[in-house]
Amino acid sequence: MSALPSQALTPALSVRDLTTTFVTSAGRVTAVDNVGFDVFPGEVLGLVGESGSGKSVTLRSIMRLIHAPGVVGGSVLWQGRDLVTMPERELRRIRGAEIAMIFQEPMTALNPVLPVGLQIEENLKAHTPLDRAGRTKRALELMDLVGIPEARRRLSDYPHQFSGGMRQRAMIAISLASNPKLLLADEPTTALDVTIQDQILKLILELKRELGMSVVFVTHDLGVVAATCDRMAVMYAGRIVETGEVASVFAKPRHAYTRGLLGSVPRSGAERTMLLSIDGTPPSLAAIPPGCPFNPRCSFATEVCRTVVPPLDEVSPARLAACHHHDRVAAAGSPVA
Amino acid sequence: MTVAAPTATTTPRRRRARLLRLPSTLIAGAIILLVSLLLALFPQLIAPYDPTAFDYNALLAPPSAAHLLGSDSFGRDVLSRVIHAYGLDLQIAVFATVPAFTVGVIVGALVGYAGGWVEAVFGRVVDAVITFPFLVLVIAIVAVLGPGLTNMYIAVGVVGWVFYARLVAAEVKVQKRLDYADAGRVMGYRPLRIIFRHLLPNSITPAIVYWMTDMALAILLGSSLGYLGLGAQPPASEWGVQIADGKNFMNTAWWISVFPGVAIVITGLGFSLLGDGLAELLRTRK
Amino acid sequence: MMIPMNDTVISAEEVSKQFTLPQTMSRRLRGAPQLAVNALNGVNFTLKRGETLGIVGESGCGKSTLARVLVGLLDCTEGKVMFEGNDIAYLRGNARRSYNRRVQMIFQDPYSSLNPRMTVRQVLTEALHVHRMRPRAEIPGRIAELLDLVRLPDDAADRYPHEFSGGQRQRIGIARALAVEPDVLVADELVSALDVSVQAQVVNLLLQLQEKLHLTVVFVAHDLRLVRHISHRVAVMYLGSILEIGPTEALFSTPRQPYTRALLDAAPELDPTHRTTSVAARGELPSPINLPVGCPFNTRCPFAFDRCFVERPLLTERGPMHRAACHLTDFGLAPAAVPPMQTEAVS
Amino acid sequence: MSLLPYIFRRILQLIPTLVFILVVVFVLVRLLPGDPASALIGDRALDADVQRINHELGLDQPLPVQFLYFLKQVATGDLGNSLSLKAPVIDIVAQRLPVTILLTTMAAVIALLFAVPLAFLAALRQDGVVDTVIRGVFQVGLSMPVFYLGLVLLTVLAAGLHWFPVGGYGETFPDRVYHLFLPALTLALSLAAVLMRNLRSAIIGVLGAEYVDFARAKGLKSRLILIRHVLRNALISTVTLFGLSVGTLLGGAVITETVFAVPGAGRLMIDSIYGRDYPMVQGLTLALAVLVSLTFLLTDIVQAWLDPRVAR
Amino acid sequence: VDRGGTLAYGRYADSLFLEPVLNDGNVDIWVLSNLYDTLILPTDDGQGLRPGLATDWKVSEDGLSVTLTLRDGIKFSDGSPITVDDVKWSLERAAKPDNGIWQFLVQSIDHVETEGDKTVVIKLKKTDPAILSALTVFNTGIMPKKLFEAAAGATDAEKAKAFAEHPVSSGPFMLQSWQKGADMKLAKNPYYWDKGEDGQPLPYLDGIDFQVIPDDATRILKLQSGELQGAEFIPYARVSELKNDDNINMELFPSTRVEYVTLNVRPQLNGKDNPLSNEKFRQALNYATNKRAIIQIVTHGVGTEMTSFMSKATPLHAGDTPLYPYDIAKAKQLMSESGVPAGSELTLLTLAGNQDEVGIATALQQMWQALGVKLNIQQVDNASRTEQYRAGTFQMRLAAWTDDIADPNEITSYFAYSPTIDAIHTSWKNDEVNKLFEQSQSETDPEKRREEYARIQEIFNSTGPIVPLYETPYPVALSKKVHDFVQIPLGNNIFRSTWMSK
Ligand SMILES: Nc1ncnc2c1ncn2[C@@H]1O[C@H](COP(=O)(O)OP(=O)(O)OP(=O)(O)O)[C@@H](O)[C@H]1O
Ligand SMILES: Nc1ncnc2c1ncn2[C@@H]1O[C@H](COP(=O)(O)OP(=O)(O)OP(=O)(O)O)[C@@H](O)[C@H]1O
Ligand SMILES: [Mg+2]
Ligand SMILES: [Mg+2]
Ligand code: NI
Repeated sequence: MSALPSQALTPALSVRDLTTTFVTSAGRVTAVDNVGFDVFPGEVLGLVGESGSGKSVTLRSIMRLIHAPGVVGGSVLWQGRDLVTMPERELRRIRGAEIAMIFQEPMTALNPVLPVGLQIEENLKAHTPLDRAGRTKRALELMDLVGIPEARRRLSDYPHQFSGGMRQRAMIAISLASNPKLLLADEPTTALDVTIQDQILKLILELKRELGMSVVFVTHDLGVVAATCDRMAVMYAGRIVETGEVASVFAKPRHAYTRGLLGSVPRSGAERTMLLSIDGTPPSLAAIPPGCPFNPRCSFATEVCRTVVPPLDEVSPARLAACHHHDRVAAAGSPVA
Repeated sequence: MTVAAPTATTTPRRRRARLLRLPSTLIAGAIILLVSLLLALFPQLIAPYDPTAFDYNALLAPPSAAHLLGSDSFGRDVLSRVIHAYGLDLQIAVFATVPAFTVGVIVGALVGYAGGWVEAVFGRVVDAVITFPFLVLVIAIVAVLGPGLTNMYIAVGVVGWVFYARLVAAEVKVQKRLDYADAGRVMGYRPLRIIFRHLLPNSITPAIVYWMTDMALAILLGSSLGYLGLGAQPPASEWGVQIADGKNFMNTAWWISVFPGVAIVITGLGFSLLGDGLAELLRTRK
Repeated sequence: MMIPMNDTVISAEEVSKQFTLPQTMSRRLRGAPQLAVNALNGVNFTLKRGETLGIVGESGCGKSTLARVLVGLLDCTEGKVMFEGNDIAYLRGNARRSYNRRVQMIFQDPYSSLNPRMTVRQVLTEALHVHRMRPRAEIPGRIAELLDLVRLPDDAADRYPHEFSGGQRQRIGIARALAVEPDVLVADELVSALDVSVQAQVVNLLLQLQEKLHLTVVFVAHDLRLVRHISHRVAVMYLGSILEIGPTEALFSTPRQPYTRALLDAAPELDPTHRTTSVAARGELPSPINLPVGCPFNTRCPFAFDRCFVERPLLTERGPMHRAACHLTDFGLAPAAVPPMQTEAVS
Repeated sequence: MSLLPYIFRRILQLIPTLVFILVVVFVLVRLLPGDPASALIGDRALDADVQRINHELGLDQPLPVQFLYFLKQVATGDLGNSLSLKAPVIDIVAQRLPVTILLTTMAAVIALLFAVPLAFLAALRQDGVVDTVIRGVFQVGLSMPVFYLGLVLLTVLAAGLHWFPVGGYGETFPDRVYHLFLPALTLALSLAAVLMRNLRSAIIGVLGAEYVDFARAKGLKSRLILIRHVLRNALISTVTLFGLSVGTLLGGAVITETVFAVPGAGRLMIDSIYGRDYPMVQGLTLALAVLVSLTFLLTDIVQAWLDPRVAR
Repeated sequence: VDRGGTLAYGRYADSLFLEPVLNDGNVDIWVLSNLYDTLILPTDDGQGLRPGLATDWKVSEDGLSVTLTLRDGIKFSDGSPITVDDVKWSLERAAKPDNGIWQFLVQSIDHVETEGDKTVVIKLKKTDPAILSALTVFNTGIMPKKLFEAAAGATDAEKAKAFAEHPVSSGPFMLQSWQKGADMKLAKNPYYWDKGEDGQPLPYLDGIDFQVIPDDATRILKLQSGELQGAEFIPYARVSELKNDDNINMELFPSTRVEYVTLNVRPQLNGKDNPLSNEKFRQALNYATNKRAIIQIVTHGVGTEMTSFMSKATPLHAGDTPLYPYDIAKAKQLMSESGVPAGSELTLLTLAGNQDEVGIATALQQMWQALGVKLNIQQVDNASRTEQYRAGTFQMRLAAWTDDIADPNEITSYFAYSPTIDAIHTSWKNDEVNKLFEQSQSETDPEKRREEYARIQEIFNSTGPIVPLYETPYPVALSKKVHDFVQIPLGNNIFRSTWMSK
């Protein structure tokens, strides 16, 4: 079950059967269910889905940042080595150095009691042979790179003295400190204003180009996907339900959920009309309906959807979808086209 | 974006399931305190002897079949005294804290809501009270009013309300900035209604959790005052007084002080467990 | 869709709001003046019965403050808010309560806007009871009606907020506001906290209710697409001022203010084929404590010229009901006449 | 970022607090039944003796006059003479207070030395056996009356095993530290329990914070994360609690000092209350209040240092 | 034997003011005799006299003057000689009215004359049979006049305070250092006159280290661990335990200490009728009190029953059978004769935190229940108790007494002679007793005086305002190494010839 595009390249990151479960008071829940995808060098993969669909857990599972009662299964191959089973010491050399991560909320992801400069240098100290002076110099470069003015003064400032956009830039600077090859960005712009989001998105793309990184970009904003990603994967209730080139998915969604998502977004020319909303709410992880998890909310659902879990299959070149009725969905057309 | 809460339908089965999901600390604490309460309410059903009856033939008798936990220097049965002390010690736990709790919560809610100079004045009062060693102040007040439990309650109340008020005021201050408080104001509700009907129920949790600890502390305070002769008066049995009674017999008749000590520890444990459990419960409910 | 734009319900006249910050000891010793956040700086608009006014702007530009001033949660420092011809600052007693009833607010955060310790029924009963909307006996019936109105299941009444999803909570909030049968609804970021699919449900509900109940709505949001979808008219705010206000269509198709245009450019389109690498607006919002002199946008505006740094532009007519505050009165008119937006990539 | 204005403001706030305390204490001690003379002489006092002594002490003056006189004294840095010890209050306070300061400081240090590592251990093994044992032991410690705990420690560690002297106070500084270890330990246990509990939940909270995950995502070593990222943040609330506990600690010193025969200010306070030694009670209260306030100030400064968001 | 060394002695409370005349209580009195010698010293049984700074003394025929001869070569601790001037000044200071609360013990002294440099003559206002005993009492200790008067301060009280900071003493020890409330170190007085049995100069000890350890248990632990060589006020409960300790001598020194309940006999108290004014009722209470049981429970057998209100160690004590032996039938009968209704409530004041008093009170509560009397216990601190006591508003209180002088006059004056303090503030009054006491105060015939005291005791014991409980010795625990320490019945700790074996 993989989302393999028909590309000859070897993937930089290859996720297979990634399954993460938690023990909660309601019992064992599967937050990420058999997820598999590849990320190719220099590519931006968008991961979209509603809140709680497992996007963040997926990223955290890749970085092995799942807390104790959580269990991660499957494999995450990074340049041939499996991060899931790697010893902690080795993993530490990859984290922050080869694979970096940006968190959703810069306010909570930056340590409030340490100066921003120190939080950048920490990374350099862990992964580069630079001495103190060298680290400061590199920190200044990074601050410049991400567009924080007056970098020298700002190094000794604390996160609360930064504005939201600046914090996010600082976080990007920390993540990029050791020139990672893969950037896992978990909704890096959700907390930001449009103009700042615009700046940050462009910054990431720019940096990606310059540094030749691959990026996994988690977002729930389809506009952002449209503006930044090469390929996308749509998640629902812990599973990937559809993947493909961004343009082709937008043009012809093959899963009812993808279609519904696209339709929920207001678009120009249709002001003050009813939106194409998806009824109901996403299922609780503790009570995922049998069959296709989306079936209770799906207007295409039939009997089979209520009993058989649809596999994620290649439905057209470089497109995978987990829907019994992907043909009917495709035929219904894209709400944004 | 925030995580959407799963839709829940409340059926009786779910309710029962939820009861089973109560924190284990809460259940353990509740069981301990329930048993304590039974002992407090019906001591005579369990205690083998009259707790004040002297037995000149069994002065300082070690634990035996006749006196399961031994007897004290008056020949009184330690077990009976420990059991009969439940009533008084639970009373201390409750009476010493309830006035402080009530006053503190009300004042705290008002202060937290009012803010401004009211809060500044209150801040100074808090400073003054916490600056003064608590025990010393209680001792001084008891010395003014005369020893005895009632006066101890007053003394603890006079000092103790501040801690509750502080907790509640801080929490109300947080809560009043939340949208539901504004919603109340937009609906045109009067401030008192907003404070006591809306804000307080949501701000009282830390005070309740602290209350549990405080009740355990009150028992200890009662015993410290008992040690100083300022607490429960004879012949009433009270654990602290019993421990003080047994102080001179630590080497020769350890049972006089050890068993009331065990009772204090267990009851204290009950309160803390209940407090921890409540904290956990109320936290997860949020 | 015709908007009945006959009478003005509510209007803001030169509304300003300052939040004084607590004076620090060092400043007091230096004799420095007390600092204040200038959250609103002379806001003017009128709102007609039955219309929806959208208010957009970036975080911190004063949208929520404006909403709160409108419903009377905050008093404005200068200017006034007029409701049916009365300055609300002078309303007292019953008149004040009646104002509170008729102008209702729905809140952004579905988690904090409902008292977690009250069931839906308690919340609604309280509203109905305090304002004596119905005799006691009729209250249960009315609650059922309200729940039906916002399309919540019947058994919702006896559940606590935490048992609902975010979208459902927002609907409870709407039901609470509707319980007192208001004329005006002020919705502050009503759906920002919700998922796209759920957002659509709530937006649809709001549209339906407005039609059905002839509500006047102030819809505050930072999401341009949403505001555009829902509003008859839109006001664009920046640093506590309205920089442009006009009918939705006109404003979005021909923005007459550089900031409006930057906002539009920055919002990503749902079209993967349409990509730019240029940045729509440089820099960040200046601090509302030290407002720029002149045009508030001058620190980020690529078209700013001398005058923008000394004189504050006023809102002036740009079309039917369309007004903008910019010294470049021709901005946005003929694309050729105006220099293309200077764009630059970050690096 | 300078802390000076912040400290200055805190010191200004201290003044009304002290005045308030002084008034309360002044009134309170005079509300106590009995007078210094009868407390001093006891049962054999003759009326004439009592009157004579009260007159000598100026206690036959109206209360406001006495209070003004007291204020004047305080303003000139004189706290009067102790009625029972027949010596200047200042001298006695100067003799006794350092003992209590040493005792409570040691108790605080011991409490921290217990609380911090054990809180870590408990938090990292949340709900495990280690956690349960640690919490259980502290619970027992917390539920033991101080005087009893003190006696048990004395009997076992001092008289039994001869590891420590049985109470008292030494001559040289190391000797004093040695003498005060057991009383400090007694005093420390309940504080340690409170701090441990608080710190444990703070650490559990911080361990779940996103910035800790972010630190791990940077590939930092676990120990560095625990010390630099977790401990510091977790300590913030604990430091506040610690400051608030100082008053309780001093209160506990009353009994500890009695049991361990430590000549400190706590015991003196109680003796003075019982002896109706008004000037002594007032002087001690003032000294203790200043001491506690300074501790608050110190904890506030530590907190401001730990948490840059505090000092605006 | 080598007899040096410093003895560490644990006290329950510290002295407050080490000044013979102006001190206030036992904590001072009981150690003062180590610092200031008196002209005459008490014998170890507290009843006899032996030479002190004076080698002999004579009371004149008319009983109005006492002539004493000073010992040769006596010196203060600074080496200066003790002169007749010092003696004259010291005695007159002690006798000056309003100077200190102990003046009444020597109030018969009119003035002191000196003859030559060895002889002093004390002139009395009236005959005083207790004058020689008074000259053994702490407040007649001899102090250096010059140094005292040179001390800073204007009044006697101020000078006393200043002098007491750096005292120069005439007794076997001198003050070396004093941390008030913590410890007090005495050093041997190198100029002390007395010699021991072995002809060596006294004191044997190089010094005494009085450590204040208020907690009984801690004091004992410290003794057991060898950090102390002596500890006073051992709780009775631990006496037998310590008797079995191989390293410890558990001493029970005879004392004048009596424990009793004081009964306020005023007919009205706080606006209510006071049943204690009824003599039969008081007797009923007395018979209902099982003293033996109390001795067993509270003193663990250490105490003995009282045969008079004054202890057996008090001179002129009379009585050989225990007062009011337990007899509940008689008690009930007296109760019904008294007409006091069953269910009457009485309130007993006890000292907060005093285990013995609580024990007694609890026992009384039980015992009097048999009479239908309900006893309320009210624990108060010392000052409050004294206030109620002096105001006469208390109903009953527990109290203990020790003599300060080896004469019955002090206790009788306080207990029975109503003009002093209203018979321990009970308002009990007996004209015959008053008259007898006044007579006895100047009675020079010892036999007649004995008879007067016998009669006073008879009256007071049968109708008096107390419930006598028990008399107890002073329980002092000493390390086996300590020899020749005594505490005399008056409570004074005598370290004069104490020595420690290595
Ligand atoms: N530690 C945990 N224990 C139990 N459940 C967890 C835990 N962490 C996450 N989950 C659950 O896993 C699911 C997926 O969460 P995740 O954070 O990945 O969602 P998301 O797609 O990132 O949502 P959002 O857009 O809100 O960030 C959620 O239902 C969440 O409740
Ligand atoms: N009570 C207050 N005290 C001080 N400053 C305040 C207060 N409320 C708001 N402000 C400030 O006023 C300015 C406007 O705030 P407001 O909440 O109205 O912005 P907003 O446009 O609603 O932003 P957002 O999109 O983040 O909700 C901000 O700078 C804010 O920090
Ligand atoms: Mg997420
Ligand atoms: Mg807002
Ligand atoms: Ni229409």
